[in-house]
Amino acid sequence: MNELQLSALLPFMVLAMASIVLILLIAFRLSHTVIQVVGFLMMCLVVFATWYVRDVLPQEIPPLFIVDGQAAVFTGLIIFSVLVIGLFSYIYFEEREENPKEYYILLFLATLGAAILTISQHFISLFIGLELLSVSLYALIAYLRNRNNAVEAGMKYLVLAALSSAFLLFGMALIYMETGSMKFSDIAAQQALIGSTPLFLLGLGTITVAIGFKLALVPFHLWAADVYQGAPSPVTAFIATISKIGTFAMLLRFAQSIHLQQYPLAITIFSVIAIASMVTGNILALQQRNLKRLLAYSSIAHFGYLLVAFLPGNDAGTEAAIFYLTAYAVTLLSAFGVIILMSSRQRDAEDLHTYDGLMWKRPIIATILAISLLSLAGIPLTAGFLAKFFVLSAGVHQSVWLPLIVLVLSSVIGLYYYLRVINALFSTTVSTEAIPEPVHPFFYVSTYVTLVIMAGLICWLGLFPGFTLQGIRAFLSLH
Amino acid sequence: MQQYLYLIPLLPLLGFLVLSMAGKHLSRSLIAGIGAGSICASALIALFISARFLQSPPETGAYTQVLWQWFHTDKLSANISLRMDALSLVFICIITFIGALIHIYSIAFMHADRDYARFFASMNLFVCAMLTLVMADNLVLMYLGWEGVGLCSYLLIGFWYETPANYRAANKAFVITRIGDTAMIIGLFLLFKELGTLYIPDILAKAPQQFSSGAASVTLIALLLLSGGIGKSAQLPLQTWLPDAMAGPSPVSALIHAATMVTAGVYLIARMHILFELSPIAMQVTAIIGAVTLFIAGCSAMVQTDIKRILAYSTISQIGYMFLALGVGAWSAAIFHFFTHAFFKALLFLAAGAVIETLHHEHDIFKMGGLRKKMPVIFYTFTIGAAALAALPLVTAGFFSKDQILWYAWSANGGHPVLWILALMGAFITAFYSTRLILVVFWGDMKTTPGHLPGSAMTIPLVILAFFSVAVGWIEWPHNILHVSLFSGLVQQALPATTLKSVLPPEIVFQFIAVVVSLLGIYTGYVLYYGQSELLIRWKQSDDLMNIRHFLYKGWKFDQLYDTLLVRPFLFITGINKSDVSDKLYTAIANANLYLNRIFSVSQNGSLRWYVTGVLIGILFIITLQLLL
Amino acid sequence: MSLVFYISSFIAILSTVMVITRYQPIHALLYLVVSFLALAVTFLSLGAPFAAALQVIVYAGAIVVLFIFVVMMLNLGKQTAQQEKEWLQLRAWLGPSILSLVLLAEMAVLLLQDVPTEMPAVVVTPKQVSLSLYGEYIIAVELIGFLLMTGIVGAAHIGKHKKKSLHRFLQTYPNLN
Amino acid sequence: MILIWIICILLAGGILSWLAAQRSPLLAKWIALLAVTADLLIMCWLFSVYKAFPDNTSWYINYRATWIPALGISFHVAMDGFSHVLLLLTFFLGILALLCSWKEIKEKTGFFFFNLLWTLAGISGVFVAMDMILFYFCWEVMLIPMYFLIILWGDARRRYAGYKFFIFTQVGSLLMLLSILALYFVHGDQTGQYTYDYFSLLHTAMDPAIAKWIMLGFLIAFAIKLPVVPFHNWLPDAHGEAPTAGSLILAGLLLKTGAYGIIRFVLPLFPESAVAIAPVMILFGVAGIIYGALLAFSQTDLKRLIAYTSVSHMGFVLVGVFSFNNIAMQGVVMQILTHGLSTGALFVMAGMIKERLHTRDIDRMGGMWTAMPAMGGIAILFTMASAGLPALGNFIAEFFVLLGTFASHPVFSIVGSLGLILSAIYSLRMLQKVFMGQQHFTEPVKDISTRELLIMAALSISIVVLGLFPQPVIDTVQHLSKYSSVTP
Amino acid sequence: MSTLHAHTVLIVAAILFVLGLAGVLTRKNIIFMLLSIEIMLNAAGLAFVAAGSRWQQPDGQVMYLFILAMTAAEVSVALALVLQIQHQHKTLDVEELKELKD
Repeated sequence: MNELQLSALLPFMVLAMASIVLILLIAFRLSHTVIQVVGFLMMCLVVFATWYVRDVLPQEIPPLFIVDGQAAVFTGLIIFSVLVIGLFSYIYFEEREENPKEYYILLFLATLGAAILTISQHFISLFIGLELLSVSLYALIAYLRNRNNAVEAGMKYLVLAALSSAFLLFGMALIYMETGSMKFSDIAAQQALIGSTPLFLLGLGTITVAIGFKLALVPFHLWAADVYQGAPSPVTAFIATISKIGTFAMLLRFAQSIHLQQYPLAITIFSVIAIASMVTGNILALQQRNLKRLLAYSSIAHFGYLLVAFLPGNDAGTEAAIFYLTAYAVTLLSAFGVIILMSSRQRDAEDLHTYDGLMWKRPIIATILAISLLSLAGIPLTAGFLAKFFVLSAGVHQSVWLPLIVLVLSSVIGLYYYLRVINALFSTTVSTEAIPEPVHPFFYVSTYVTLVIMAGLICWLGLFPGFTLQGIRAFLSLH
Repeated sequence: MQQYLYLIPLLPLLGFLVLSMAGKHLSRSLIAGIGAGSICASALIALFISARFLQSPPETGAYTQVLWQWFHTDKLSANISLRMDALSLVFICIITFIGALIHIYSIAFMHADRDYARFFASMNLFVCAMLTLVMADNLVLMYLGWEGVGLCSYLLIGFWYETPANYRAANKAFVITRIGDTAMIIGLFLLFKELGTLYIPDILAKAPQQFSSGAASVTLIALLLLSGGIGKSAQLPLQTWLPDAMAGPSPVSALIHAATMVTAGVYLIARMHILFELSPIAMQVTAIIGAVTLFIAGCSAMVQTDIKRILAYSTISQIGYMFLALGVGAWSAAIFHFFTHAFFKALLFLAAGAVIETLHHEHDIFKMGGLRKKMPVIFYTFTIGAAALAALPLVTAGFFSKDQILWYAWSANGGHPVLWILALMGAFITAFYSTRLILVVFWGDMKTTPGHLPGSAMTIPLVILAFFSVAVGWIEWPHNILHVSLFSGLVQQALPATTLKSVLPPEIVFQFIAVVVSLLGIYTGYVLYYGQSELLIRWKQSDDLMNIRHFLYKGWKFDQLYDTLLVRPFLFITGINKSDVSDKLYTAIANANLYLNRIFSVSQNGSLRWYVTGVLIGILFIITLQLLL
Repeated sequence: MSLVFYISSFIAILSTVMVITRYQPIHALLYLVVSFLALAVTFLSLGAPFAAALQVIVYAGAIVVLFIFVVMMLNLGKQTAQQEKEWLQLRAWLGPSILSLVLLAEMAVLLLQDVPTEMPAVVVTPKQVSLSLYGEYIIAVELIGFLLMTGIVGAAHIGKHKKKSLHRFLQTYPNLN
Repeated sequence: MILIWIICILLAGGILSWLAAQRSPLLAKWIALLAVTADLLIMCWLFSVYKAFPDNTSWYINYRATWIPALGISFHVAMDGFSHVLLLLTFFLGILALLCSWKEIKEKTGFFFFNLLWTLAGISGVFVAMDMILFYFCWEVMLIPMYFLIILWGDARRRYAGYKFFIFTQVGSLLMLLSILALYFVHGDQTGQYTYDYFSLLHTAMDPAIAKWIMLGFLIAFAIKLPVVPFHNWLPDAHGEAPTAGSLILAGLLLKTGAYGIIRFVLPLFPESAVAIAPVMILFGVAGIIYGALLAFSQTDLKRLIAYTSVSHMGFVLVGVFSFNNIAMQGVVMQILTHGLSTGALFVMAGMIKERLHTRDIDRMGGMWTAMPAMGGIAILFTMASAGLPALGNFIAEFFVLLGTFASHPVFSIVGSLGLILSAIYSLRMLQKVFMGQQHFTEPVKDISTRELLIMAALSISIVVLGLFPQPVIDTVQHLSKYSSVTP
Repeated sequence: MSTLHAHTVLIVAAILFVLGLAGVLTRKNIIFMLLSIEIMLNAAGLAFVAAGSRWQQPDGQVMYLFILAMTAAEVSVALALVLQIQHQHKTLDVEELKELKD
């Protein structure tokens, strides 16, 4: 392994380092604040590393990894999200958990897993990344183990995740058995020779289960709402953004390298899943009064939309998907940021009543939430609209009409519940619930500022996506 | 002089604007001044201009004045421009002159009323609109006036809007006339489609080249225009609004529902005479409608007890005469009857109004009586009016005009014996109920004690009108008696002369019969209603006679007919669809979604084993799909 | 060689059936050990001695022992068995098992569609394994280290019980530990 | 450039007045009023400029800036006579909306005016946007503030109305978005130049089958906005529940964007398909005229009644547009303007009455004429206007439409003119129920104040002027004939 | 039964896999569910080993090793959770873990 390859892996090493460093810090009994700050710095370091190594891209580290532009984009996205989540975590855990430190280790390990997923081009690395992600998520979800349902949520996630990874492994084994290799490119080559055998397709099918589970696509979505609700809000944000981004990156690379879209079966399966997810997600959310569950359902629907961009399997689709994920991450993180700010020591601010008339109590926070909801609903001037717009255009260009029509109609259904939340925000009956006092002024303020920035980002993406788009294209050209 | 043409409609308009804007800040006398003054002024101007017109008729046959271009897009264009030819001249004079008299009369008549300003404002607006109608040089502008008078009649019928009967009558009048108007405007569309213009002289010029006589399209146009006229002039089958329209103040009935507006239909047909002449069918229809209407309305008039309703029905029947005349092609006769009728019917209404006022708003003639001594002026003027209505030979204007129509009903080219007979029966009936009216109201013994008598402001117009209702007849004599034809001479500048059948019995016979019939009618009335006639009492016993009477009293039950045919179904339909049926569909969709939501959220039951089952189902689905494909 | 495979895999399947049908956790675990050992033999028959060894050591050894440890610690004895007995009625397991059988059938159909390929009777020696393990897959090994670390940290954190700010369940039973 | 300023003035004014409201609500009102008035003045000035302009067919303001070049999205605004007239209407009604909510809005004043101005901004954006995506943006931007206007300051069932309004319009918008994209790709694949620019897309040759579907996307969006029966159900609720200013904007402007869209986009972009579908649309239009009128007659809620009358009137627009006749097209433009004025006036009046009687149920009104004579007079004027009385603008509109339609589809035109009768029936019913008869209510009501009189006077004068001097408008939009000249 | 075919092994693996799945589905005691999952993972491992030996590559066993490690990690966390559940809910019945639902 030459030093170019090594340097290409630099960001990931730093990421891995982060967790080690934190363990050491904990060993030296340093305070939450320190750990938070150090973690933050480490993440910044990762960003710098990514920036630093951008020239050596694309770089393949056979057989496991390939670090190319796409990977870089996804990793960047993941790191960005984890930065924000880490920031949010402070005030959240500071007031809830006597021992919030391991949290950061697990957080970074999970991030590492997700990052590995983005660069893996081999079943082994894929599997390890996924498991790194899942195993740390088991712990993260149940992290506030004494809170009502954390453990329940953790257990549910664990059983289902283990189950799905069993499916994943079985599928991989079948494909390996068929093609004699676990590296995507070789698999593709072998496929070209022997053609798509039932065994291979069966393998694909079973792998789909695992992917579907991680992306919470119908019919593997049932866990989503419960876990979202039970997990601590930052972790929920993590599941909603990073784990899904990583998984999707993996799916994307897998699909690209074995040309998944060439199999009509795959197309059919994914179209059906997409349609089912869009409809089910939106309909499930209709009368949901718990904000976290509502976001879970909406995320089910959103990944249905995302699959519509995935279906064409062309560059436009990839571009659209990446932009979509960016917009989605920004939006969702700001939404969860608001939830975290509003949460009290006893319980998360998940009941819709907590937000009644927030606009007249805390206009800024309410505006941020409103903006992110509008963005989720895909209303212009927000990132969400352009994201949906790109997805639609990708779909229209390949004229996959049925999913498109379903997308449109179901997102209209979706409007209803976003509007319900917005109505609550603007309702004239102001909720009596007291908003928790800021525990740690500095981090409170920084969280607040971050939120404002995020909201600004949403609008910026929604108005001038040009820059982002250029960036994405520039990176994608590196492969 | 013709450059002042625009003043004629403008002055009333100004009057309206001032009164409606500043009405509540003005003193009553000032309001009266403005209201009546504006009309009188425009009457004077009208007189001057028409005098000039009569001295030196313009070689085009009309004064025209273009005020401004209303609209103009590719072929369609219309100006706000006024045109006065002989026909309009007659109408203008009547409208302004009688209008002025009635305004003066109303100064006193309405004096006690709360909404003095509103009354005069509406009246002025009406005069303005009516003048626009008759002075318009294109059909769009005419339609403007046409609808304008409709609006004013609505406002004035419902003038005392607090009593339901009044505003119902107003609505009825507006809607029914609107039906006619819509037919008319469709006629306009068709006309434009065929001729590509709505400028009246052009139409009259182009029509003969464009249409062959009796062509379907021209017939259709003519009929549509006719139905417009029918609506406004309360002819069959749209006549039912006029009797109810008597809910308005008496001056209104006099001006709008007797003298001027209701004759707009006559004007329209006369104005469009060429189109009608091109379609014999339309002519016949007009004639038949006229004849039937005059008979039916006359019959109803015989049995009414409300003094104003009697007059209303008689108005319908007199306009029936005019339509008859138009239908048989006796243009000038029709216009002449309009001319005379305007005077004596206005007179009758005003007088009736005076009577009603004096008897504390008593409308039932059988509660009146014996007023001969009490109010001599009213009595004499009223009698003159009634005589004119009954066409008392030689001394009244009504005789001359009606006699012409009777003669032409047989003799004119479109004439027919049946029409003549109907007209003759109408004449008899008219004479009869006029007599009945006079006798019941002014003879016999007094049943209601009169209040204070009307002052000179009210009586003077009556006297003037009375004079005219006698005098105007003499400008047009039957040519076999005395060769005076000032009126037809004038009118025939605008309208063609009547063509007669080739072989005819001598005219004198018809005149004789007409005279006899009307005298007979008067006599019958005298027999039945002078004192207590046992014949009448005996009739009152027999049921079927009373049924017939009731049938006629109800105006041949037309209202009931329309109620069952149109009004009730309409109310039913709107009633059942009050909350928009199509809304159901969308609520259904919404509910379906909520229902689905309930079903789906059952799947979120929190049971881990169920979630695993979900995964299993998923993989099963995938593999099954693979097996199938 | 194949005979060994068939026998061992038969035993494995049999004992697995026993595992999922036992009421007593401990019995189930013992059957699990059996099944794992049988699988180890299967691995041998497939020419994977290294995997066989690991199977015995780690699976049958460490992991199952971990389970037994927990079972003992929570002394899941009678009442668990009782509860399972009550639970495992026909209606409880029939549906799921039918679904699973359908899945198995479909899988079998797909697997048998394939052209049968010989399994070469060659042994992949531990040497080869370790070479590739520490050659191309070295990074993977390191990552696995992180994975295990995750497990440890997670388990350590979640395993802890904190005394202060008692959970509401605990508050209802103050006499517990 | 100036067009962008016009929009920016509104946006900035909105924000300013929101901020100012913290200090003093009155200030906020004045700021808002100032902003809109400024725009109106600019527009009037432009109108004089425009009159001097040699030929009225061209786009005499046409500004283009790059926005998202990567996607061929540009910030392209342009104005021709049609847009100009509509902008004039927008700002005129905007001012009136401000005035009539002067007293009505008591709490959250700043936010109210913010929303009002942003709605106006969105609407004016719609009228000038010449880039499909920009158009779509504005199309959506005008919805959200309007939604807030409804759900915050509306009546009892405002939530329901809000949802209905928003969701209905969104269905259309998203379908339109699909169509825009399809058009974009069709055009791009042909010419290789991928752009959303209106003028480039105009020259897209399409296979009729595709064109039909793409057009349907646009058409549905605009049909829902117009609204066309059976997509009209959002309208009565939204109009009924919205605050007076909201109803005024909704009826006066938002509906017009639908008509504008059809004329500006559907006809030019898909001439053949539009011709192909014309009979159906005319049928819908006529159905709307009759259906709306029938429903209007049966309503007892004053504002719903008026709302249904606009359903009926918008039917004329649809008929006129799709009869492909120049006269009818002029009529449509007139209808757009005059309906905005007359119905707007009726809504304002309903609002005034509601302020006084605190009810919208016409069965609980009556005899208002005695209490407020001036109002009565004005009411008669505007009911007559909506009944299509000549000398008032609406007559010109309906006359043109029906006359123009008669040439091509006489039967539809005749059925449509039944609408004249029905309109008379429901208008009179409304007048009678509200103003005639005995007074039911006890509390003393005072006649309209100077401010209200000002609003009504402005509306009355303009409706009469439009009725007697429509020629300027007709000249201004003469060039639309080139869209309607394609004869079926 | 002289030679051994690939799909025979795979079928054995599939049988074990499905048995595990059935276990997860039918049992309500969390411990049993975990056991069943172990069985499934093990089945997958079997498939890998078989594949590896089919192609005479070490990769199969390598993967098996990794699966083993992952299982260990997972089981440790799982059992920690089991302890917590036992402490909080006083039972390991999954049917009792139903507080999170619509």
